[in-house]
Amino acid sequence: MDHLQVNHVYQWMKITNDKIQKNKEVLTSLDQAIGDGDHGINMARGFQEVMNKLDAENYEHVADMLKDIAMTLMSKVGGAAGPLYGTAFLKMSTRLKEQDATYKNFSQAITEAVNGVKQRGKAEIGEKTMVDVWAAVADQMSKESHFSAELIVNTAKEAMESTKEMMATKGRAAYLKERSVGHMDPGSVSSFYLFEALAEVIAEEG
Amino acid sequence: MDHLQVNHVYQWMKITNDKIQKNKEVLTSLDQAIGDGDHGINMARGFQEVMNKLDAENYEHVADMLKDIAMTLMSKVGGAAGPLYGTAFLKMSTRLKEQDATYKNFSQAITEAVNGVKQRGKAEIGEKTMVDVWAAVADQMSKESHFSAELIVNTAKEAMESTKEMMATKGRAAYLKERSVGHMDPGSVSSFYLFEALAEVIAEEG
Amino acid sequence: MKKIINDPEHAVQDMIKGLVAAYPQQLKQIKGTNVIIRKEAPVANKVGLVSGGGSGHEPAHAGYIGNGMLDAAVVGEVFTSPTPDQVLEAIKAVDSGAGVLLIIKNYTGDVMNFEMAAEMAEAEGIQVDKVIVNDDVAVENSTATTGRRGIAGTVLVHKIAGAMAEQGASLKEVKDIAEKVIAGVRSMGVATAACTVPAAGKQSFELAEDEMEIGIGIHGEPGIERKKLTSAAEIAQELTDKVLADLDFKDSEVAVMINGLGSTPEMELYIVNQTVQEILAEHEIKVSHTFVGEYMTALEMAGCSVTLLKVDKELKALLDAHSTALAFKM
Amino acid sequence: MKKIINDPEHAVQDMIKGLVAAYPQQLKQIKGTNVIIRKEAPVANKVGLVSGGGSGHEPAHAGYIGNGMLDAAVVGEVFTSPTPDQVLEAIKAVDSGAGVLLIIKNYTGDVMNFEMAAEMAEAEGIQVDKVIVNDDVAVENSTATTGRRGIAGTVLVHKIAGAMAEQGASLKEVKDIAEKVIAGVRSMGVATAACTVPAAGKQSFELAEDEMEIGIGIHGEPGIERKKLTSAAEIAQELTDKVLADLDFKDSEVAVMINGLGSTPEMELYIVNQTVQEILAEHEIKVSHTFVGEYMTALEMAGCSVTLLKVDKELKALLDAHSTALAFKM
Ligand SMILES: Nc1ncnc2c1ncn2[C@@H]1O[C@H](COP(=O)(O)OP(=O)(O)O)[C@@H](O)[C@H]1O
Ligand SMILES: Nc1ncnc2c1ncn2[C@@H]1O[C@H](COP(=O)(O)OP(=O)(O)O)[C@@H](O)[C@H]1O
Ligand SMILES: [Mg+2]
Ligand SMILES: [Mg+2]
Ligand SMILES: [Mg+2]
Ligand SMILES: [Mg+2]
Repeated sequence: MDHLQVNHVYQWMKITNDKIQKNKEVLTSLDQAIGDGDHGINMARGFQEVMNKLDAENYEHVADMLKDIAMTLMSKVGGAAGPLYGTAFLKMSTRLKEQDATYKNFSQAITEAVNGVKQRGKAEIGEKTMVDVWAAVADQMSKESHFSAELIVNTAKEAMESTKEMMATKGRAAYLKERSVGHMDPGSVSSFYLFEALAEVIAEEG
Repeated sequence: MDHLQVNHVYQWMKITNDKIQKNKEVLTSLDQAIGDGDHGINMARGFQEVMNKLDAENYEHVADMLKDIAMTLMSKVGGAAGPLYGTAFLKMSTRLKEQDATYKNFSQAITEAVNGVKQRGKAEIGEKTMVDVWAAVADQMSKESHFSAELIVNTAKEAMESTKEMMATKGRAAYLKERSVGHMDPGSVSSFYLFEALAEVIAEEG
Repeated sequence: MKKIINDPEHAVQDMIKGLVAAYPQQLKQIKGTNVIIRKEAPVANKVGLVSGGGSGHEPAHAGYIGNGMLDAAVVGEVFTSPTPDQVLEAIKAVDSGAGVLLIIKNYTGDVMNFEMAAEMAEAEGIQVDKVIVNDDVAVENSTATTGRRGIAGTVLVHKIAGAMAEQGASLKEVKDIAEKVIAGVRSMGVATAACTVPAAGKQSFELAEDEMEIGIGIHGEPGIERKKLTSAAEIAQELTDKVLADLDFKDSEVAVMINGLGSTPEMELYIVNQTVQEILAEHEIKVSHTFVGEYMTALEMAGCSVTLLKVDKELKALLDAHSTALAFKM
Repeated sequence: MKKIINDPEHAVQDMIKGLVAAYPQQLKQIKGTNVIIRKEAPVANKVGLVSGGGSGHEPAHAGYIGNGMLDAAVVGEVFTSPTPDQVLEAIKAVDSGAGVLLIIKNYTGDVMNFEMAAEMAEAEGIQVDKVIVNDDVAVENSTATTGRRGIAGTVLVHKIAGAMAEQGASLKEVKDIAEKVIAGVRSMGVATAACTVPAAGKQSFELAEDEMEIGIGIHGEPGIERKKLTSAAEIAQELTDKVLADLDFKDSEVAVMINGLGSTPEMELYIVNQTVQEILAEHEIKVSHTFVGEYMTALEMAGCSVTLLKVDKELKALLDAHSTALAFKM
């Protein structure tokens, strides 16, 4: 695969949604441990709405699709995850506006997404948030020159798992301080599903 | 024993109180099954206050003692049991006013108590209330001519147990209708303790 | 049992202290009693209104003391009617000479204790009358039995009789309006979890994870039927149907009260209200007032009750009248 | 999970319908949104006040809509901040041209969503400002972290800013008074039992029969310390001490709020209040107002919070000002 097309993004979202619906309870339990227990519910609602939107529309450009995904997440997820995921996709859309989603462009779009999320959430790497997964993937992708399913999924997985031993200083888990250690960050886990889904699309295309 | 004296009544109340304190939870559970679960608490509070009162005063006449017992129960028990037990003792006191508590007088006092309770609670025999125990004892006593521990305790016990298969039509248990069947009436059980205590006083005296 | 209390034996007294400490401008405790009265009682030339009963129903009954509602609340032990001497203290404290009305819920204990107090007060030359509230359609009203219980509908009796008394009505007039409310008010409740009386230390009854108790009272006593838990809409339908079947509300206007029993979130009460309003609309019954909240609780019992009151112009005006009662400000 | 609901997915929408059906004279839902506004909004020449957040905190926030308090409440999913488009609808609906103040509780989600809405509203030419309430002393306020959370103290911000706005103050004045309240208000809570988010279907956390969670939030998130359950007096002492340690209340007058989290009976809240008042008296801190009840809940969580607000003449008068809000009538 040398660039992401509309049908790839559609598949990406479809697989992500499937994973999130299937793991709704996992995300909820993780958020109950260190947050307020709504992350699974919020993400499941939001990505279902994304699929409803994508199924109802026809897209020519990846950027348009990403923008609708962003707006849907922004207006349907709520909580902390809504604006953050929304911002991520909005930044990707902006970067890919009137561009093909070549590896380079897409990789830069992910980097833009990370910057957007960091800015919106005022969080840095190592604070036990979804930033940890997104930043790791962005960093890894920026070092490569072609889509690699394996690299993406491994990087995301490792980053997700690394949040387990971190102490949260941002988001709701921050109130728990030391007690947040020992549980993976729910937003990092949902972000992992997203990148795992991306990797599956890439793998499928070969 | 040919008549009840002040020290007998004191012992009667003391043993009753001991039994009630010991069986507070039994009464509470019975009242939870078909009422609101406070009978044990109410009776335990009331009879403790009776003992406090009796220990603080000196009595020459049984009637004065019974009156103080009545007033204490009336002002400390509350609920349905308070006015009913209070009325019972008040009627006994009135009947024994300026009289010795000979068997005959005492037996008539119990009958007066039953009438008072029936009137106050507008209840008849067979409605699954304490009336069932009091009326059975009064009836039995009126047929005899001397104090018999055994007869009193057996009559009270049988009457108490008979309430198990009755359907309540008075008091809180009446709301349960058929569902009240199968549980003994709490007020009948506390009344049984009272008569059991009386029997013990009689037996002790020989 | 998990309670934020000190000693179960003193829970009621601690509560009273904390209550009066919170609202010293409005409430006063009669020293040495469990009677709470309106700060300015007795109010000159006004009929005094006394209610009360066991505690554990908060905000009932002290929350209804205020200008336009009650003058005194007699607080018994948890779920236990207060004793006659306490009720008598309340009567004496609120009587301005215009007489006193006792608002009693129909339970053997309450009726007996309040009636004995009334007799004592009359012996002291105070004019006393009483009304007995029996709005609970879950239990039958037959002469052979104790009759229906008084539950949440009692609050509407407080409100309307209180407004009438505040306007300077006579004891007879206040009693008559209270009787009018009692004649037109019906309620029915459901519980999804029981409560624990502090001194008892264990739950009044047990419900399985998928069960509810229909026709529940407000003292942790069992209801009339145990069933599988259904949806809010089905519950609302069942309760409302029972209420509508008991009295002819056809073509009348009604006031609605959705009362939470203790631990049911307000969210759920509003969800129930949604269906109740739909049902009333279907029956072409116009709603003049709706009150959703915790008005007559049973400690931390979970569940709710639905109350309907037939209202006319007179009752609507009295419902709307000014009230400073903590739990029923209008 | 035992809930009186229909479908967990529609619980919030059902609630809103039931709420607006109950109080149609006072409240209005903006069609197609989860925004509830004051019936007469926008009020001419008045600064509009918008609050909100996740639902499950009832009576917050719609219960604070009314003359003298809020103009709009934006209702999110249970414990989930509402989205920017919803907040924007609220801003637009209440702006009379005098500007709009957003009252936000300090949670990442709320702050982000409300701020995004503010940016959008400004882009549409509406004057918008915001305050962020962070009264919970259980969590630290440091620049490296998210800072303290907003809990029950928020209600006092609504009340005082609402009274100020009703008097015709400018957006800056309303914001300044809100900031003054925020600077002087501190809270701390405890839970004895967790709650269950309807769509999650299981309890947020589990506490043993003899445990409590100190420093609890209002979203079923765990607190800061798990302990053996103590007496009401000890709990009151612990919470009040923490609040007093965080801010200098010495020689000031304070308003007190004892807030129930959902299923704790009012009886227990008053018992807690008793000790809180004693502690304040010991510290020679005079109490101007006390509010005991359910003001900011977490569904059926059991527990309570203690809030103290430093008040002066200005704040006392604003606290006393008329309010028609359902859950804060004055
Ligand atoms: N300031 C932040 N920056 C980046 N990510 C954050 C921030 N705060 C929270 N998150 C992410 O959001 C997730 C929680 O999302 P969610 O549960 O949906 O929202 P809420 O915390 O409002 O309930 C966290 O697990 C974390 O990954
Ligand atoms: N009308 C009545 N007549 C006679 N006894 C009654 C009547 N009502 C109740 N009782 C007795 O009182 C007992 C209940 O007492 P208690 O639990 O203390 O009062 P309450 O029912 O008010 O909670 C019943 O078990 C019954 O024996
Ligand atoms: Mg969350
Ligand atoms: Mg009882
Ligand atoms: Mg009782
Ligand atoms: Mg949340």
